[in-house]
Amino acid sequence: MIVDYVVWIILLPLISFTIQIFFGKRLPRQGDWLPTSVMFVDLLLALIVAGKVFSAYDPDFRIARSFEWVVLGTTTIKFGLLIDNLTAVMLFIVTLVSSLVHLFSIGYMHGDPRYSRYFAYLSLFSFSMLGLVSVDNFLGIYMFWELVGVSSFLLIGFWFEKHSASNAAKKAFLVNRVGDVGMFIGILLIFAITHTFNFDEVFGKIASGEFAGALLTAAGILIFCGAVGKSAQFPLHVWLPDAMEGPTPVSALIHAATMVAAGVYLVGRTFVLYTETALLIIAGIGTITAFIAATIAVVQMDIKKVLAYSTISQLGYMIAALGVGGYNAGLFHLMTHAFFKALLFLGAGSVIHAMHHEQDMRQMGGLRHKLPITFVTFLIATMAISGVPGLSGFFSKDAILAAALGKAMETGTLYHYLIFATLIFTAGLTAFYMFRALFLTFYGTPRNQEKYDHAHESPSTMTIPLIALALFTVIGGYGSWFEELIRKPSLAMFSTGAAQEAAHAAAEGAAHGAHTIAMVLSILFAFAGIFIAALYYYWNKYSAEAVSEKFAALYRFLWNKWYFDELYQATAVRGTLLLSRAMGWFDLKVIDGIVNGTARMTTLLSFGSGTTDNRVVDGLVNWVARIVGWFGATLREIQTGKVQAYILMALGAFILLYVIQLAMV
Amino acid sequence: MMAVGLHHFLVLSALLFVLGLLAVITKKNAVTVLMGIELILNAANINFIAFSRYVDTDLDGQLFALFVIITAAAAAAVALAIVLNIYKQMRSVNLDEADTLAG
Amino acid sequence: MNYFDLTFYVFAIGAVVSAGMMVFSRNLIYCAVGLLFALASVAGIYVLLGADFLAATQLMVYVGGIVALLLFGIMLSVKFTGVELRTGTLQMLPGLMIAAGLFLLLVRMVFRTEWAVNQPGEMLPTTSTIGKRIMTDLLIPFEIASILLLVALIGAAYMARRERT
Amino acid sequence: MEALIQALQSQSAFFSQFSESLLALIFFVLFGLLFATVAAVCALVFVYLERKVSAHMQDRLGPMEVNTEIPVLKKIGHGWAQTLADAFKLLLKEDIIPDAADRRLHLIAPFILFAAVIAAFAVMPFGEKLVVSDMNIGVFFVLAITSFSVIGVILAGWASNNKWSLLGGMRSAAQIVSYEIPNGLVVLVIVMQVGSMRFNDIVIAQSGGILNWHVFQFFPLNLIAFIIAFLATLAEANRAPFDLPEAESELTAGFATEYSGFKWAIFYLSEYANMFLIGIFLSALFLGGWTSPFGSLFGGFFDQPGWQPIWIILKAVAIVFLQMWLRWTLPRLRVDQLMYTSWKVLTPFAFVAIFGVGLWMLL
Amino acid sequence: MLLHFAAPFIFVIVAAAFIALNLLISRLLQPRVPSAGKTTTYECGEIPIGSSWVQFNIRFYVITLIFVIFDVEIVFLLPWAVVFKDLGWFAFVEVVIFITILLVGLAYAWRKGDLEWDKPETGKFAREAAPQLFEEVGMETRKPVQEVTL
Repeated sequence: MIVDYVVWIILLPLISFTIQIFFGKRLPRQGDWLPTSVMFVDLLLALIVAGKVFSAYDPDFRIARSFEWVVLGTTTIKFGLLIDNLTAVMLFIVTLVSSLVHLFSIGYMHGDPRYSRYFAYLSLFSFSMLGLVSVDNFLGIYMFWELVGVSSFLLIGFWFEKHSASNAAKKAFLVNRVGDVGMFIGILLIFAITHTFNFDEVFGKIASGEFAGALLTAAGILIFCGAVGKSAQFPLHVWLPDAMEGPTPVSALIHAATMVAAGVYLVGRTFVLYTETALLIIAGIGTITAFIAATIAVVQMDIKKVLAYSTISQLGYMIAALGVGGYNAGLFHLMTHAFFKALLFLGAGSVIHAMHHEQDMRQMGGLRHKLPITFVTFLIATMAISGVPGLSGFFSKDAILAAALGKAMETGTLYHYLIFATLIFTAGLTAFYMFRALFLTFYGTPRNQEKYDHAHESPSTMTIPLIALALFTVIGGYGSWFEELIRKPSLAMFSTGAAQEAAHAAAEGAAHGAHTIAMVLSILFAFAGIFIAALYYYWNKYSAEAVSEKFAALYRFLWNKWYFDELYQATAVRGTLLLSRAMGWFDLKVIDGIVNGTARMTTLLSFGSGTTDNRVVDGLVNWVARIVGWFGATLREIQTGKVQAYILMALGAFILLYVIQLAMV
Repeated sequence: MMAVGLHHFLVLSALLFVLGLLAVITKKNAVTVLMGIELILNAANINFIAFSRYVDTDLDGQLFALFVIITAAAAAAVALAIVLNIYKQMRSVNLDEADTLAG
Repeated sequence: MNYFDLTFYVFAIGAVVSAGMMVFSRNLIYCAVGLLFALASVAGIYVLLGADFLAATQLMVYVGGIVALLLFGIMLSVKFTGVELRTGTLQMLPGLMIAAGLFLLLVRMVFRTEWAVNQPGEMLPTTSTIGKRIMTDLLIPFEIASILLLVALIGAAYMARRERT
Repeated sequence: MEALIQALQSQSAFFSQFSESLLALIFFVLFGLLFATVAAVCALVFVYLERKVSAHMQDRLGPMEVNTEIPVLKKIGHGWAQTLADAFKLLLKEDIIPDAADRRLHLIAPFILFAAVIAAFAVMPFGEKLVVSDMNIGVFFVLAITSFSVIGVILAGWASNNKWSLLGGMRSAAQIVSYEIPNGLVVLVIVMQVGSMRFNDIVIAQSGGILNWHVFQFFPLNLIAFIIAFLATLAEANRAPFDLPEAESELTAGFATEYSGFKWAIFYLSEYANMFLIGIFLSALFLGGWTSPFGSLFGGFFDQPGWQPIWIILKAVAIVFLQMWLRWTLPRLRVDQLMYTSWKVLTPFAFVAIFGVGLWMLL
Repeated sequence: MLLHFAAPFIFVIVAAAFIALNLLISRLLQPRVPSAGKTTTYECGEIPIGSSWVQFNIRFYVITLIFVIFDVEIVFLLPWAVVFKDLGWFAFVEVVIFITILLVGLAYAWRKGDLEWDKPETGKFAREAAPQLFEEVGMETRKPVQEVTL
């Protein structure tokens, strides 16, 4: 029953995508109503599913249904759906944000030459994302993982006439690929050991101790690689800011609320896979990401870039939360963040739309009079992300900080205390840069009078989503249902039933003591951040320029985003070139040099010895030299660019390997 | 000489496969390379059908072979179109000259 | 040696000799003729294996279709100047070595593997079974095949047409 | 054929000492020779017929002079020995192979053409028992084996190294392949109705008189199918009005330009054998094959097995006559009209026939 | 079943032998007096220029290509036609889908003009190549001449 609903939830966007991509242009209004209405139907269905799932009010609620997909000899690969509380929440988030973004896009993308295709892509993305959160196995999640990657690629590069957009799309795709390769190897590793892709079966194998040790850690870290790529974690975070080249609603949907959170979801879904060691790495990566991104966001002038770095930073928070064992906190933040970050992006989109596609905050200012609805909703979201008490962001961020502190107190290691300190400092930074953006955009005097004069409040298709999201931002954090329903999975859950009860009692406990301290500190830092931002940008007591000049080196460092792009350009991109050049040089100088040197030395030596000796040794050496020379020449010849030569070599290598294998057996 | 059985067909298939392969790796002309590929596909089909007769008695092998033939037809059509395009671009269909992509 | 074996050897030798003609001939049309006879002999082999429908398919699609296509392809891609219907060979020696090596490996594999050979039964007409299987188990491949053919048709026609414009 | 052999074996001690396979082999060789000869004789008769038919249609007499001096036969007159004389002439004529031609392929091409036609005769039903090989995929086999003729034509055209030949060969090949599609599609229509590709099954499904013939079933769908099949096979045989490949006024003799002597004769042998083949093929598919048009009328007298070959040959000859009639009635099509007819008229209508018959059968 | 297929195979051999025999007889009977004029490529008496192995119009290829695709389609449909009576509606719908998809290809080729050969342009010479002639005789130029169709 519920499964049928979920199947429809997933399939409907696929159907609308198919119709839209082929016939979209022919439909009335270029077919925008079709994916939009489909998404609202999806939202309705997701609400029904959530209602059915939550009415059970059981943390262990789960429905899994699968069918045999591929039968390979003795191994059967199953494919199916897994619906539990987490899935229900994710379905709700995705359909909510997606439907609102669809609605928003009707206004925002109005008049675009590829209007219909845009909606087709949005549908494709929705399909992939909904599939991603509902499948019950690694292979399925990988497939949908790649599908969201593709739709993200298509949407980032939607305005591919812009060179920066097409480059950004390529960058996003390639950087993600780095993580995905790791993830794929991880999946293969898991399959090689457990012979199954199914989550429950894999976890069962882990619970029973069949799959443990260094390999398990390795598998966990490899899977996490995928999350690093997709959730833009350090060191693969560089693609997300560039991805802002896509249309702003896309940034809201894909690059803020849903797809980038897929990494977090992945870690959450496969949580039992991660050993303590793996979790340490995860926590570290998350914290580093949160901090780095926040520092960069402080100096950005492009409103979308600020939000992008803020997204990275918040994703870092979630990952860090999962890493320190704050499973519930991390996923809770995922949900609240989806609301307020989508709101922020759509708000930014509304501003950008009003400013005629101006994204630079130095050109804005004073817009609160012109865009009242946008301003209010943006303010709510900013307060939420900054951790102002009473809003959803406060609850979730607070839970994360509490989890971090709790973990630190539990283990007592410096490492974990450092994580907590960094996170709480970053919370202050977050408040600072978000309010900086708010003040620069909406307060003060208009810095570009002409654009200011032309600015106007967006149409209702754009403001309604803002209001709806603002509502969820306010109320999203209340109630303890999330904490009670989404419970940290433990290994015991996947072993036999008897052990289950015991496991429940052990979970969650230490965090409570830390809660109060964390809360006080977090409020303190949040208001400090807001206050400082107000000092600089609202009351203008101090000049930001002066500070940036004073700390010019630091400013440049941050302005250049810690030089990550340059670093990668210098290492990864140029490294490949350098490596090949080095190999060429090695071939030319060292090998030839050795050969020449050997030959010369031997000739000298052989001159010293008599003629008989001379001939033998010389002959031998020449032979060696010729062999080596031939080898070098042959190796150089290999790269002919001729397909047939490659086939020949591949076959030769194949035969060689086969013979070697035969010899070994 | 033993009565003709599965092994005979498999060896024949191996022989045709190798000959097709030889055409693929030694011929300069792209069309002949394509012919080699067709021969390779036929060798595979002999295997399929031989297994379908001698090992697995239902018709799975034959159905596989049927789909292989269909795919081969589609592939040949497209490949030849590509070859004709290459010819148009380079005035030659010799594969050893079509190495523009080599660095 | 019964008729079955004799026929097998006739077709097998026919196939291999024609294939050899295809590989070693330098004239493109001769290559095509070699391929033609090789394919026809393979059709004979199919008959010996009880695949009547496939044998006819082989003749119809390969001989009537693909070989004709190849012949047209050859004639459309020869140079205007002079008789350029010859094709050179490259890396013949290593090619032969690799091919021989691969052949030995394959033969070794053929004879080393313990095939679960069943006694072949009587040869029955296959067409109706094939039809039923295509319409039931293999429905999706069947429909996808039509899309494949469509794509091949459009793609190849498009590419071939570019010459005209 | 097995039935015949088994009957012989059980009846006669002489035959029973040989194995069935050997007997079959011998029979096949004999029948092969028979059909090859029949093809030759067919060609002779049809050439004569064509000359006479065309002449009378054009209000002239045609060959009248060549008769023999043999007393009885001399009485027949009407130049009956003309084609015989022509045959001897061709046998005695010098076989000129142009210097520029590719000698081997020049030789192979007529072989391919002729062998394909003769092989197709193996599955043609001349009677319920009188069919050399009652193959269960008979119709499909005919479609498949006749596709060899494309290759033969291309090779003949190419091997001659003559511009007329090559152009004629290419045109002919394009024409044959174009018309093979509607032909194959209408074969589908019949196979759908019968549920078998065996010729005898198809013929038996039409037994019981002229009204049961396929051409009158599912009116008018099968009639359309028959017309499509007739036109398509006509074009595949390169007969007028589809004789562009050898249009004398444009391409001299098409792919056969550089052929002379007996090799040239083989092409004509193949063409007339092919016409006869088409006659039998179409009558088996649409006109009741070897069944009599009278069904059980006349007390089933005409339904006796002895009549079967006579009926089918009569029908085939009627179709051949129709082909000749068209040749001397219609002007030659233009090449663009040729393609138009095949792809834009016959093929769509063939699809219509398939869909229509399918729906009709299901409803 | 093998016997069924043996027949056409033997027929092929017999037919080949028949031709070979006749060719041999013809060879024995015929005169052989080759001469340079006789063995020249025939071009209506002109001396042939260049090889005839020249390039051809791509349309031949496109037509053959479309043929191959539909040939394959027929091959696919034959087994269906054989079992059509047993399977009924379901199979019919499948095949309708199958054919429709391929008809899209045919329609595409149709639309794009792949199925068309060069049409002779009747009156083109009169209209375009010789306007002066028209002027000389005082006729209106550019006036389409009545197309002569057969």
